[in-house]
Amino acid sequence: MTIASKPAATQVLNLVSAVNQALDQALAKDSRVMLLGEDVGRNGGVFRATEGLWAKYGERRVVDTPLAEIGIMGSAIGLAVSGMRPVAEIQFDGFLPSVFDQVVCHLGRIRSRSRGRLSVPLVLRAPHGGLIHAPEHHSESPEAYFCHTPGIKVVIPSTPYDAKGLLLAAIEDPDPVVFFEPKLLYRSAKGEVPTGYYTLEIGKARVVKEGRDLTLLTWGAMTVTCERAAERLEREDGASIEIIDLRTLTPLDIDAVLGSVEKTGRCVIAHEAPNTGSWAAELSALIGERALLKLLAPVARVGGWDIRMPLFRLEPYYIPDADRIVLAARKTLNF
Amino acid sequence: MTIASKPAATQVLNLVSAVNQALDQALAKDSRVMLLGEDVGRNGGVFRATEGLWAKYGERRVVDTPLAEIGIMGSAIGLAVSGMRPVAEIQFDGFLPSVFDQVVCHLGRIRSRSRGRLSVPLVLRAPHGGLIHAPEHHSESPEAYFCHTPGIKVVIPSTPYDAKGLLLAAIEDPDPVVFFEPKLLYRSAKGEVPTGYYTLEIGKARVVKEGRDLTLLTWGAMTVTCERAAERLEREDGASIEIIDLRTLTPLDIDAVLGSVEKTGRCVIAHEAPNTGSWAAELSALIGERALLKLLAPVARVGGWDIRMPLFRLEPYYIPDADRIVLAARKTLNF
Amino acid sequence: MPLKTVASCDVKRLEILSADGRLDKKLMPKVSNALLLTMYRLMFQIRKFDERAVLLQRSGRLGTYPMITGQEATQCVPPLCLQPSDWVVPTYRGGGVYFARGMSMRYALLYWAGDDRGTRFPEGNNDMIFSIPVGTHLTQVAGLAWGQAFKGQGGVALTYCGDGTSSKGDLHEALTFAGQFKLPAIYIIENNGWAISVPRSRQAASPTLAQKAWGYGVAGIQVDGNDALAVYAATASAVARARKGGGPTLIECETYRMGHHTTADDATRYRNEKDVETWRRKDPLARMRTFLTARALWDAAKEAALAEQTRTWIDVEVKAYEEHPAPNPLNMFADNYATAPRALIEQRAELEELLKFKGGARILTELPAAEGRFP
Amino acid sequence: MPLKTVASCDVKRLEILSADGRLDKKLMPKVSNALLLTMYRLMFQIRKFDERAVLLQRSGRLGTYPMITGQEATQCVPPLCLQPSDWVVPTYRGGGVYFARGMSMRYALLYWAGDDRGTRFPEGNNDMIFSIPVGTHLTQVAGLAWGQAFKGQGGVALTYCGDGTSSKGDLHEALTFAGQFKLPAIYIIENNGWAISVPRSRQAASPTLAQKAWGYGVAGIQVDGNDALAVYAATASAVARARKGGGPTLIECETYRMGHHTTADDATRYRNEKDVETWRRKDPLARMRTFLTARALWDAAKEAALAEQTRTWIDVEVKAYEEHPAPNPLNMFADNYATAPRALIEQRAELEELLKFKGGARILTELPAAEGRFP
Ligand SMILES: Cc1ncc(C[n+]2csc(CCOP(=O)(O)OP(=O)(O)O)c2C)c(N)n1
Ligand SMILES: Cc1ncc(C[n+]2csc(CCOP(=O)(O)OP(=O)(O)O)c2C)c(N)n1
Ligand SMILES: [Mg+2]
Ligand SMILES: [Mg+2]
Repeated sequence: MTIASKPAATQVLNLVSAVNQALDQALAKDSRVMLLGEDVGRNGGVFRATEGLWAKYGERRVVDTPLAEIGIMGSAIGLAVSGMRPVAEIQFDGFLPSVFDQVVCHLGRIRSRSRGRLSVPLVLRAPHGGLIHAPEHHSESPEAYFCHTPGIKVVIPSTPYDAKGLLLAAIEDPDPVVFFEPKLLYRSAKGEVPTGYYTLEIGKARVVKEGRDLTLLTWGAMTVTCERAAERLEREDGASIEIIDLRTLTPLDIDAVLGSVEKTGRCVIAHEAPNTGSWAAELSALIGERALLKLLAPVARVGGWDIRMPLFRLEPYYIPDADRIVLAARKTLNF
Repeated sequence: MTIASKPAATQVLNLVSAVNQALDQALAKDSRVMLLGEDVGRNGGVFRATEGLWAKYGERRVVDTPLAEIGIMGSAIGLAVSGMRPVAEIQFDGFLPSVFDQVVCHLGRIRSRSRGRLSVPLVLRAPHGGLIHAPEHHSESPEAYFCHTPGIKVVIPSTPYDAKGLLLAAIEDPDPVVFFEPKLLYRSAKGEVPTGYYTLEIGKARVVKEGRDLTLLTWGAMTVTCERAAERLEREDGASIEIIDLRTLTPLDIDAVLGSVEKTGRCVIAHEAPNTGSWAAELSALIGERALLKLLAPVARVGGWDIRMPLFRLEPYYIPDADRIVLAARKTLNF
Repeated sequence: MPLKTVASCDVKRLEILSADGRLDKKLMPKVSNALLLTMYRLMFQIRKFDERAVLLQRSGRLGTYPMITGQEATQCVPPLCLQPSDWVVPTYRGGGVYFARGMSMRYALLYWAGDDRGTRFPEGNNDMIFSIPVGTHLTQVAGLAWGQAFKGQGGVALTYCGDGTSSKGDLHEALTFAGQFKLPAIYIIENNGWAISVPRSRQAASPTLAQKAWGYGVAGIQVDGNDALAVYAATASAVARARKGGGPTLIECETYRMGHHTTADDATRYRNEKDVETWRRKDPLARMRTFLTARALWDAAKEAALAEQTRTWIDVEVKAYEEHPAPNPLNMFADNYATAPRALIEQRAELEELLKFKGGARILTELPAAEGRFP
Repeated sequence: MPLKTVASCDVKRLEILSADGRLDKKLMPKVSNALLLTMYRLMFQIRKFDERAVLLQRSGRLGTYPMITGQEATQCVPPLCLQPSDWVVPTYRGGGVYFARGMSMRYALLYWAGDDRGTRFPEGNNDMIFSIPVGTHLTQVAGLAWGQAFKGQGGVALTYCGDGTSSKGDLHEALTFAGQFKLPAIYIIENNGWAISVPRSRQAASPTLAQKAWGYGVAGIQVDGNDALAVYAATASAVARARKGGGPTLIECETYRMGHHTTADDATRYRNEKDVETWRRKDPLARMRTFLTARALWDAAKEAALAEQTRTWIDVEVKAYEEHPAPNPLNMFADNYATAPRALIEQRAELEELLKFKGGARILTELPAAEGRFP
């Protein structure tokens, strides 16, 4: 793990508090930083990610916007081009499609289109993933749409420590960063977090645990599911499992991916999105292209089904659980 | 090739005329069919795909809409739900992102969300791909975004015969079909087309030519580029090349793909989109999952670079040409 | 011709029954006593239902639920101007709309319990489920209305959106289409003062939302949304005009969200209890009761009987809701396409395999039969 | 309080210099003679440039090109109300806007020849390239204006969109933000009567587009867009108000697209030559010339001199444009990120390999040096 400067003092935070602290410290450090989105101000965000910041930094810098996502995204782009460092929030993953037009046509293109004269140093924050018993469109994992779009970076932490360090790095980044926050982990993921300001390098995967027999490649809340699956595989199957949490989806840490898969020869990719055309497809393709001769079994993908996600009562059967990962891993181990 | 009914009489048409004839015959056959879009009426479409239809069927059924893509897409969905068979045109591929919200949140979900009570039998037509010397956003290949979205079908013909038969099938289809028309081929692709009404089965690939040593897997205008590359590989390298034109991207004709690759053991996938996260990634992943032991070399992908496409003077260096395919095929043949 | 006026607009506001139950007789629409009583009954019942739903959620027997209280007139009355074959698309807060359309409320509960089987409307009704991404249905409703125009039988489409949602570009494109093609569409903006924590004043900086209509050549009016008679009069005349080919109407119903945004929200974080008090005095039910009582259509005994009948009805609905067995997970694969493609057949088999892995081979026979069409 | 008016609006139209060159003295803005002459010169030169660009395209020396003719006043005048540090974003038809901002027109030609090196504006200017997906810049301009507000130095952002584009939801969300946050933004709707083949009447069914402003609490006005003085007066007052924190303005400039949509279009397929004739009599240059001549600021000799000077200028620009060598294909990899990620380094190397495959090892040294920052 790369740490620009890791201060000594730490405290135990959950993921949403780590996000909150990152935003707080960014606002304190850089007067160009501002937050905008629906309910991010007085209400502190529907997940409380921006709690307290409106009172602390005022409504000029922590802005409750009208309910208009193109307005949020487009004006954030304009603000960034004009020299600010906006952090825009889209309230739920499922409402991101309304900003695709700005994302696909502009977000990652303005630097190149202007031949380097203009840039768009903004962060687009959005919760990610399912299993919080919320209505349709509140459990989506739309990362593949963003990863296919040139000119942007896509980050998704799964620990409080990574969340804070990567969010501060994203805000410092001279290019647009889409920052997904696994909402299942907002309160359940807890960990030691340095109290001071620090950044983690974007583009570096994290080895969650080392292993010899099979690589579980994953990101977001599925990291925790993979840990559960790995435990069981080690206990019941005596297999040694390596888990890689990508943390950054683009630019991809290809060295970490290939390093692990070349070592284990077996790989299962676990994620929440509809599997067809997902980011797992790209990973599988890359591994096939670059490590074919090291593969002892086909790279397996465990993802959501290629259907509309059912309402939340059946969500646990849509989003892969540890059982599904165990099943896929066993097939891969026994290939 | 599956033909519901192939009448004897044929004529030589180019691809845009085949599209025009399909629309004409659909309007004549089924009073629920209507066309809507920008400039599709009096002007006959900017590519002349709807030429003559406004005069023939009147402005109630061939509708020039306001310049508002969400309006076009959303009202087409409403029309389809209410029993019509709308064929909506988005004038260029590059303007499709503005309808992603409707596509991702609704188009493929309404049938399932309503538990089969409502359906959305519409066709979304859009030109596809590059190399026509047009401005930015006029040369895009956004199929990956659609293929990752459940509940819809994605079709892209590369011959006039396929264009007419598949478009008529799309209009008859009880589910939403995104119908891409390779704009480079609108006038350059010519071929025999039955004069009468016929449909081709959606979901079936076409073997453009058979071969033993390597499979070129492709779709859209790149099919023609692959033909050129294959010719050269056969001439200069003495290799026997098979070309598969997918024609339908989802649902995928997996049998055709695996059948060919299992035979040749070598595969190059050629397409125009930014390569990372493209539909080629899914194809490569599927081949790796299901035919690993038959592979004699890694599956190679030849696609656009992961950058904003440059303005048209440099487009030929962005979109793969026969040279790039030849290079990749040689590496694959010599692996 | 120097600086001249080229277009002018007055936006009107309609109020018929004042907060204290006084009637503006000149504006009173033609409504039978029976219909007046229906309005009151629907509003009464949906309020009680709303209260029970919140209790269910608070005791862990229901998922997150969006409260209706305060908005009963805006929700229950417009459907009374419609035929079953007219299209209706409310918002997620529109339980009162569905109820007035005849929905069996056990299904509303089932829906908010995260069960797809809750998406179920009366046979023969053209009801559509709301869109969770707010506003995305607005252009679809233009299409539904357009479909009605094609049928040529005088059908209309009526829909709602919130004050917050009125800021979405979707409304702009929907009204552009509706105005341009003179579609038989009625757009009701259910202005309840809030979009979660964001007040109405944080949306468009215009004094009314109704005035937006002018920009599209669409008829627009503001209505006291807590006044059932005004809501009725405005909707009925909009529907009548639409049926005759007179085109669309935008109706801003000014009402108030008396509760939290949903059970997951805490409105005390962002709003003043005093404002809520002000609006409590404008209650749509109270004024209707006063009015009906003055007309001798209502009395305490009738109120008590209705309360009793409502309790029983709610008990029945809650029981029916809770008696639904857990859905078969395989249901999710039904009805994604008219005919499921090969990939879904494979994936459904994979889910079967998973179910067996979890619950043993017998699990598939123990689950309720899978519902829906597959493949 | 029954049916009462709760909001009212009059939309004004501003005309100062009539089609036959007569002036409404009361409305004449304060403009120096020098500035009047600048307006005329800019309009004259851009028209000649436009004519040459079409000729270049017709002879295969330029790509598809969107014609400006008829819209010179709407395009060339508003920039004269601005500072270089104010943001300006025209449409793809906005060559006259860029020209009035000081753009070297060889780059405009280069751009329409499909060369990214044509995206080049004067150093120090806050000009942004138009958005090809029409309307998608409108919310961005709200952000640019917001950025100006943060800087607090009285800067503004000015942008254009077409009459067709006014139907896009983007305008709705942009004006909602601009009105809500009182942003120093000026939105000009360049209503030239057509969106390719679709007439203005096929967009919003409202008599004016200016009246949309009212729905957002934004100031709105319609202007004779062929009247340079009216365009100037309206823009100057909007800019002055914005600089003082008075918020945004929507200006509808009614003008006419005299040519085809672009060189790829054939307007005779869908419109009547008579309508074009009507508008020819409202030409923005002719009336300005009449006016200047009446004021003794202009005469035939000056006109001839300007024509000569313009010819020379265009020749120089065309020559400079055509002397650009073919760009190095490797340019496309520059400036996609501040620092190119590994994947782009690999891909650029692949493109180098391809170039060598095509042209031999020497090709890379024969190409002009790659431009831009990489990695
Ligand atoms: C496009 C979109 N953005 C954000 C949300 C999250 N959200 C749900 S309800 C709501 C407020 C809606 O306010 P309003 O339109 O006034 O309706 P109300 O809740 O008051 O009935 C928001 C922001 C959403 N559902 N859809
Ligand atoms: C979002 C989008 N849809 C469609 C197009 C294709 N298109 C290019 S110009 C144009 C007409 C624009 O009309 P208007 O806004 O009036 O501008 P004008 O060309 O008259 O200057 C259309 C439909 C586009 N560029 N962007
Ligand atoms: Mg509201
Ligand atoms: Mg126009």
